[in-house]
Amino acid sequence: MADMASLLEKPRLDRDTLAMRAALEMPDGAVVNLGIGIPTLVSQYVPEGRQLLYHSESGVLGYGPMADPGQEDMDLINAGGQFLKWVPGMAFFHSADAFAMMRGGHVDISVLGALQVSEKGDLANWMLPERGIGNIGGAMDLAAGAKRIIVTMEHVDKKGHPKVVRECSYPLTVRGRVSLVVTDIAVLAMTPQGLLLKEVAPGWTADEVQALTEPRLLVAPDLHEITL
Amino acid sequence: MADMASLLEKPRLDRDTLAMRAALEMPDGAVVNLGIGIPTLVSQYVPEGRQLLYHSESGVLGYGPMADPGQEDMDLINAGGQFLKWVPGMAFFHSADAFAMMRGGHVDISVLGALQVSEKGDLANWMLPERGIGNIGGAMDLAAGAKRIIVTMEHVDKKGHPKVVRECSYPLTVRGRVSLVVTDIAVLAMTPQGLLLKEVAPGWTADEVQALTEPRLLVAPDLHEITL
Amino acid sequence: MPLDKVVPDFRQAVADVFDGASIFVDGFGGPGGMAQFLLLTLWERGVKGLTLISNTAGIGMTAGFGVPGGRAYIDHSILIENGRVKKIIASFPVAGNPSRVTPFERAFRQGKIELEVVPQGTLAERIRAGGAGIGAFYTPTGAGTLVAQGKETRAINGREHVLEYALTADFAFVRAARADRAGNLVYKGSSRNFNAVMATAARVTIVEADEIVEVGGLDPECIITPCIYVDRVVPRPKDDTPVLAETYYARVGARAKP
Amino acid sequence: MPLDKVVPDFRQAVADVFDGASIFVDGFGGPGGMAQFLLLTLWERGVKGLTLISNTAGIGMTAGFGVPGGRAYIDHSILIENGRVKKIIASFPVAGNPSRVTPFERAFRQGKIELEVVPQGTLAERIRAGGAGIGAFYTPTGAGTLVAQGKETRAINGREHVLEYALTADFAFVRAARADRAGNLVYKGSSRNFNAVMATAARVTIVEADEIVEVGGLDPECIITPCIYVDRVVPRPKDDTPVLAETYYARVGARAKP
Repeated sequence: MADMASLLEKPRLDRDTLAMRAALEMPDGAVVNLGIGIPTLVSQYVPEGRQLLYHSESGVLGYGPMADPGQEDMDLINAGGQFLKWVPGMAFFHSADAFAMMRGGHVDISVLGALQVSEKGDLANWMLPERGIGNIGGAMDLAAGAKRIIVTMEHVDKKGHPKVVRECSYPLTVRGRVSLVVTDIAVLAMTPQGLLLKEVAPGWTADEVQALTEPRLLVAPDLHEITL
Repeated sequence: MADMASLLEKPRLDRDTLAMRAALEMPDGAVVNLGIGIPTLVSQYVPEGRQLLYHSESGVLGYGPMADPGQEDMDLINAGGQFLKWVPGMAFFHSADAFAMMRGGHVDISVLGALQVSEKGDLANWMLPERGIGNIGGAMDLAAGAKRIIVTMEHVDKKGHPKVVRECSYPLTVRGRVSLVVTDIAVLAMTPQGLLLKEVAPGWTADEVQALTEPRLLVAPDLHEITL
Repeated sequence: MPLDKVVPDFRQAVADVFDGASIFVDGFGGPGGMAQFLLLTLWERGVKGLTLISNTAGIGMTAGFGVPGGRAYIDHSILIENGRVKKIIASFPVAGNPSRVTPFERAFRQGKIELEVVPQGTLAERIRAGGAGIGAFYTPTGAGTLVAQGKETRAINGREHVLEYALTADFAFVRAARADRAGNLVYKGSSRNFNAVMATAARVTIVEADEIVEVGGLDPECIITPCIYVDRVVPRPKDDTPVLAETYYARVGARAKP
Repeated sequence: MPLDKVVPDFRQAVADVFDGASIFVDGFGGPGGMAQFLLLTLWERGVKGLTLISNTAGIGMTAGFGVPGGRAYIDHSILIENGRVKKIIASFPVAGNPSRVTPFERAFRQGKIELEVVPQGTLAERIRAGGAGIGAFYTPTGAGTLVAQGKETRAINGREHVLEYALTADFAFVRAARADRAGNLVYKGSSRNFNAVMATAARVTIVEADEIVEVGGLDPECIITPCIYVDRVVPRPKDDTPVLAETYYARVGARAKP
């Protein structure tokens, strides 16, 4: 068993590399909603030649890059309050329609951050109990409605506690809908048998990932290092 | 008691005069939806100086007169399939929104035709049992949702049977929501005490109207002839 | 180019419509907003056992609803009178005038077709719910009437409401005034009606567009159906002779009069 | 001219907002789409005991959400920090960053204000239902989580759904990019969001419009909020100095710092 303290010091993927790995999951033509934080970075790393259609619960479909400095328009933001560029092919809609799209299953992939993910695919991402108040925002609708939920997050929290857990202790966002977890040390797929460790960050072993993970992981026969 | 056979021969208001009387009920600024048939005629007789906002469940608000011959556009119809004129200030919307407006109480007055109206304000207007099949169309939503329901109809059916009844024997459109009935011989208001006869067609008496009406009518102290 | 949804012809557009499929068909009643070329092509393909969900059960072809005098266009009737339709869900199934007996009414009286009559607003709302992932809803419409029979009810704010379930379909046949190549749509006037709702609630939404423009050719503030809902866009020919009723009658007359 | 809904000034527009009223307030989070002049005027009037229903509980003024660097606009916070608000219904009540403590969060921790947190889509849908006369609906969102506690649930198509009730308010404060004199509205970009939903569900809908045109000046195909939903339209001044946070702070600083 690996030594915890040294494991926590071991280099992990940075946020951009993590986003790059998540970006590989986006099939050509997919309708994608990117949550606040690491998920937002994903759009920067989508492999060339793949065209995605971006949905934002602020009421925008088909948006492109962020606005150039000095060109920010308060009337064109994404769900994180960042400014989007005016590009051809966008469509705007109100909030009831924006969420109808999610809940109705019209968004193919939702990429979300997480505080905890359980081995059953439960997700907790809206409230740190110690804060005692939290922002649900659009996370519950995305998590309930998108066809595929990908979580991107650091593998452990700031105190070194595993964020991949047997049971979420934080308030839930959704039950049983996460299908892939991309962290800074591993890629985990939800399977009927349990969480399957498919990839590890360069230099990491299955045992080391397991040491920072609460539930027992299945290890893929073709376990390999994350490549981009 | 008046003699039935002769009463049925007695002159009554024509459809246009009936529509004129109903038109007096439209307050300035009201949002109005006019059903197929006599109700549609109402818009032609709104007193000058009153501006109404017309709603059609075909997805049009703020429409004006019918299209001129030769100018008909299949993409601009009312709920009866008649062609509307393109006028400034219209707004278009889809069917879910068109009915949200009705059901949500945003239409002030719905004018509907009827097969039967009961003394409790029940309305039957979508199926003649002898036909065995009928068109509900938008009638149930209008009848359920508009703030005020005015019925315009002939006082008796083609066989001379009263259409103002104690209990509707035809399939219902809505229960207890009719507030005024304008017929070709009388104006009847729904009150907590029962149906109140307020006006009679020129030459008609309260007894004569009662003879062609199934439930017992209350007679207004200031009963008078319909004036336009 | 997965974000280009234009398919060149109607045959390809409806190639995967299968026996027993459910199809949303728009058209308030008349030809406006109705995807007649899709209907015609489906009739040519001979698919059967269909469930059609639509405001009417095809009244325009017989009763002349919403069409200026002298013209008549095909509608659902061409599928019904050829025995391709098992069931209709509609709010205005028959002609207003009982003397105008439509192919649907004839089939219904012969016991050859099922009918579910739904109030128009409840029909629109059930389809919207289907597209919006709402499982069911309580509406005051129809409370205390035939349409509430066998349904759950609940008093909300002192008023009786009826529980109605979401409605989805395998396909939607939508007619748009303009589409861009990605499938963003705008309609014209009252022809928007059920089209914009049905587009959201089908597994496969197929659009017959009077005009197709490049992406960016539609004002983003005015797009009524965002492309997220659209699977295929087919250009509708300018010449509507093939979908005139007289053309159809000439064709079936030459084969077997219904 | 009952179809002319323009009122000349903000004071007149909010004159009937009463103590204890519920108010829909738009603004996704930042200043875009937020009716700041209506909020400012309401603060000046001193009405209290309000319930605000909004996506956030006022985060933009403190946390700089959705505003280019260096600027800050007033928001709900000016009502909250002056004790005018009894309850907030919101989906994103506090700043994302816990170090940015908003007036709402401060009041909440002091037990001075009630909070109902609603998932954003459920909030939008409950308001839509309120405007559309739908009493309640079943949504899969929130099933099995805290937000479902104490609520009825039902399995629909094998999936757990939560029963959510319609939400209406006494007033809606809406910000439109353009209005015609009858109250037809269009918005700009992402600022449409809750505005177009809230406009439908209030007893009185008051619009702060960046521009007002004559009836007929808006494309009927592009009207997002038909005038049926609108009660009053007030022109928003071009100069937004009065609603900048710094102007407000200068004013309250001169009287009593919150």
